[in-house]
Amino acid sequence: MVRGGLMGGLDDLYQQLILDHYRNRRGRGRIDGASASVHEHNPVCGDECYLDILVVDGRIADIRADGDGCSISQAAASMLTEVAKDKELGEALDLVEHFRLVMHGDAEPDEDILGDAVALEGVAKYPVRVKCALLSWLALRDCIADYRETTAMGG
Amino acid sequence: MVRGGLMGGLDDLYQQLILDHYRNRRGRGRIDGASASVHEHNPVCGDECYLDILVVDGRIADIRADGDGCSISQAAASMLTEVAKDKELGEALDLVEHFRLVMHGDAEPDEDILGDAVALEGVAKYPVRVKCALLSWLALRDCIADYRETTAMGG
Amino acid sequence: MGNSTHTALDATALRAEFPLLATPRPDGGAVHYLDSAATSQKPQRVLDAMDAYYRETNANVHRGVYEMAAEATERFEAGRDAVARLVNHPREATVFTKNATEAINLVAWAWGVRELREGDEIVVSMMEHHSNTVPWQIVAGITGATVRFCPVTPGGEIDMDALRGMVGGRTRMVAVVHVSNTLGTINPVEEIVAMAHEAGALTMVDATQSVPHMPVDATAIGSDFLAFTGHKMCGPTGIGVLAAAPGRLEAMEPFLGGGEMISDVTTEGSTWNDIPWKFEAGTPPIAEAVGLGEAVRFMEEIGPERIRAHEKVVAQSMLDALDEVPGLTIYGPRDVERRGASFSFSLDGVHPHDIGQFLDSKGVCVRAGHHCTKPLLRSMGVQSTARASAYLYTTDDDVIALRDALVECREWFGAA
Amino acid sequence: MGNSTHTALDATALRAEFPLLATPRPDGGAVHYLDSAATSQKPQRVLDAMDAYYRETNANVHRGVYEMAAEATERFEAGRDAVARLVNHPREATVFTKNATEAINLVAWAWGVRELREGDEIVVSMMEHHSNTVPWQIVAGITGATVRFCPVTPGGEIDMDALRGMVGGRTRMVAVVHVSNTLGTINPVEEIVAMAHEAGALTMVDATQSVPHMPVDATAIGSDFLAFTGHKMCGPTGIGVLAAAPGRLEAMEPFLGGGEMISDVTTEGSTWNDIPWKFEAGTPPIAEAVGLGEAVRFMEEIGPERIRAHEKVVAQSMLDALDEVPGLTIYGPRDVERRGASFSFSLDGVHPHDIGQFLDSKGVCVRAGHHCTKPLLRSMGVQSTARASAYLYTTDDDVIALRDALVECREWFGAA
Ligand SMILES: Cc1ncc(COP(=O)(O)O)c(C=O)c1O
Ligand SMILES: Cc1ncc(COP(=O)(O)O)c(C=O)c1O
Repeated sequence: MVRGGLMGGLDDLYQQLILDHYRNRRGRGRIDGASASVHEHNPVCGDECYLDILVVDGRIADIRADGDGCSISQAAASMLTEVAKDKELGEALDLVEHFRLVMHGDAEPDEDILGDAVALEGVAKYPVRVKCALLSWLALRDCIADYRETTAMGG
Repeated sequence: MVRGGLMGGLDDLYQQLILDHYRNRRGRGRIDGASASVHEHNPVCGDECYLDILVVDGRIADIRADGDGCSISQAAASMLTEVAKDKELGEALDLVEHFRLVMHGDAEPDEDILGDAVALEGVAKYPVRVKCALLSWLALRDCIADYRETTAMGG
Repeated sequence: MGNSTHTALDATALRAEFPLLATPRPDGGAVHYLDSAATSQKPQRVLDAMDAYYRETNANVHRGVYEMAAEATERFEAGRDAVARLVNHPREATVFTKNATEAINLVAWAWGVRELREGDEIVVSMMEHHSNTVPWQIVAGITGATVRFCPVTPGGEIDMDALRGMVGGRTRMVAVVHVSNTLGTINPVEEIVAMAHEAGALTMVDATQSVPHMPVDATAIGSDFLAFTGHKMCGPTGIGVLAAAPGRLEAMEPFLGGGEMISDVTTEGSTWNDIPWKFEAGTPPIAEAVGLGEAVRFMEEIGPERIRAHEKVVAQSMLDALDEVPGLTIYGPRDVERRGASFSFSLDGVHPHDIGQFLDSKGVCVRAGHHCTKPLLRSMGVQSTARASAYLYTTDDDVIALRDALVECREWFGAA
Repeated sequence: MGNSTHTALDATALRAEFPLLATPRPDGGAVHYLDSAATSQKPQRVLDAMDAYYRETNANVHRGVYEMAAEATERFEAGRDAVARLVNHPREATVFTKNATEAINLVAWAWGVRELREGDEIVVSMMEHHSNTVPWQIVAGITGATVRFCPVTPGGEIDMDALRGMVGGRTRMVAVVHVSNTLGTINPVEEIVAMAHEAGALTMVDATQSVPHMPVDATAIGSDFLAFTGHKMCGPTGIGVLAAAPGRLEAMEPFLGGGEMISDVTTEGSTWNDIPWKFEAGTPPIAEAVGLGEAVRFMEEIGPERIRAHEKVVAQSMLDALDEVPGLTIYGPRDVERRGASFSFSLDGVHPHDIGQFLDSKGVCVRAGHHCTKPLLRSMGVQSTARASAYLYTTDDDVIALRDALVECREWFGAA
């Protein structure tokens, strides 16, 4: 559609759940002695994301995200920390991949998998904002890859 | 005018006098022991012009042009050798300048000055062909400049 | 439309000539396009001129003897005449590129790669667009030269004392923006050019944000190189301009090689065409030059002074309107004599992306991000800003819509 | 219009879609446009697509959060998808430039200036367009490398034995044209690419004259770089394409620096965006990409195989017709399987300029000159030729008009 402004209206993009996560961020901060950490940024707006995970017995025992960004990126990070916590690393990667496909319009969102992050569904229609939503999620993917590489090398 | 093909018809550009000079070139060839010589080319079509002058007592005692080219460039060279012969160098430069102005549409052609070359008037309407008509004439200008420079240096 | 500088420009009437602005949004509201610093809208006559070129006389230029090719060449070169006239510059030293960025890179590569040495310095300001920063960094990387950044004052102006301290015997190039796309600041480019020339350095003025908005006299500025872009001045995408000192251009070895820019090509080597064509390799942006020529005629009919006068009025309205929005911080000068009509701002508690998105739902188009000035934003301690930028078609309506939407936005995101 | 390769293309019907061809000349005659090797005519739908872009959703791409900017980005990137699909190439390795010439220069400068050393050799064929010769000469001049020219046989083909003798351990780049704009020759580029790769050299295929006229599979050709241009394939001026091997593009340092191509810019240095954007500095040719995308869809609906089949028929008609003109010499291959539909020729006793001018008076547009292939013409011992070149809209009418005008021309200039 051309020149219609926000397609489904503001409420479609900014669902209440999103604004709620934005105003009350869960899982914010850093982890002392994290198993792996990454720092990513969105070249479009300069937004940054620090992501730390603590891995215990192959599970994400703790996960925290820090950095500034727009409501979408902050809410996405907040939702991620909730839904990824306690997942096995493989499960977490599947989760990220599912979310990525949803954001690119290549999969229907599954609430059982995504939890609150299902509310981000409307973002898929806004290509520029997709990067915001994905920033922390792809950071988790990179973080797990880093972790696996380090532990593989370490022994 | 757009897409009209030749504006005044072929005859306007290719006057009989032009075709006559083209088919029967005057002053063609080189001069042994020329006072000055230049070699110019038209980058658009690759046409070349060799121009030689023999200067005696400040006058162009002989002038010859060689090289291949289209009817316009050949006729222009042929006409040039006729009209420039026996001219004083300063006069010859004035002649070239008048022809140049005519070709660029900046002066009305004066038959007393140009001789047969007045028939080239119609070329002014064809920017690409102006270069063809000017090739040998500007060569004469450069030739005279070279001559003056060499004689000034030589003594 | 008269050309008197006494009558103010009637922006509301002008909008009728811009199809995108004249067409209401599906919900019936007007389009409040406040992103002209990114790209301007195009008047119908510019689109018509390009269309007519393609429909009537489309042919490759410079080499054709047939009438249509000669006519194409004439329309193309008339575009150059228009652009050269607008900035009071010799036409033969007015080179068409694909955008302002290529114009700057042309100099960085053609001159810089061949001339710069280790120890040489290129001075740029901290408020340069990436297009006037990164080419110099790249060429410095190849040659071993150094790029130095002159700081910007808290008021958003080039720190002239610092600049005087930086420009010296090692300086080979001083590259500055005429009007900042992020802050709106108008820089004293004549003074900077004189300072650089005194030190024996060359100068590049990025006039991308000045030429569309005010009278710019390239000869009076006197820089070695001056760059701008077609799509920000009512013209099409795909064309930019490098206005160079003629002698400088004659002396420079070419940049891109190919058709059109040669005099002769042999297996032993090649010789070059006259300027400006020596720097225009390959088929040029023909329809684009035709369109840009028409854009210039449009600007000339209005008059660059009147455009500037109008934008000063709009800038003052913007300042007043933005001041009414609680929690809003404007970056850059507040004096409309020292700035253009581009305003970057922050809104407490609302991220620029969210501002941009919310405003869009109200029909207000603004940009959110770093505006290709990351070093500047970092030096100001922000990651991104929202930016509203005006042009000759901007009305009070647009300014009021912006203000109202910003007030609502703040409430909506719960920042109030 | 069907896409079956069984039905021949109906060029007469297609002409109706090209406004310039559909409008008769003032004297009532048809326009016999036989200069498509210089630039093609444009179907109305391509002009409409660009117009719609400017009227509906003109905004700068990639950075805008507002809807119109997102839509602009989508239409722009859809142009890239179309182009990539046409030549069967990954979209992320399909870079937009301003023309084919810039695409080749991009590689010459970005790769060549950084990688070439004294003693290194670049091998080109003698039939290259200046755009695939001069960039290499320029970069050789900067780096001390050498450009070697592979001869062309009297039949107008690359001398493959000579090429095998030239490509060896010192060869860093082999640059060849797919279809010659002057001779029409189709070169065995797959074989040449394989030969170069075996020697460890990179390859540049200039596909400017093949992509518009026949199916071209960049992946099957397998060259490191392949260049072509929009305005010769029913698209607008101001846009070209570099289709590169993705890994090659990833590994290469950038060329033009500026907006869009960066990931981060700091005063200490910069990092680069992902491909293809890493090589697209500044505002890209947005409307032009939209127009080129539409041109590709137009070509796809007809089908590149059918275009090629049609041009083979036209080429045979051209050969037959030109053979009927006394004193006419055709350059290049006579077998339509080995050539495209561009014909260079000489007419005894009439200079190409005069041919071009005379033919124009009969409504026949041909080119006269060196066609940006001076080394080739010099090697053939001629200074210039006339050239008639066909495209998908060329009809038998055009060919007959050409023949008749040539016969008359010869008489008129008294060469008969
Ligand atoms: C074979 C060939 N290569 C390259 C080019 C250059 O194309 P452009 O002028 O669009 O850069 C041309 C056309 O002029 C050509 O025919
Ligand atoms: C100050 C300034 N310089 C340079 C540019 C680059 O212009 P373009 O993208 O047309 O090359 C821009 C616009 O983006 C700009 O605002």
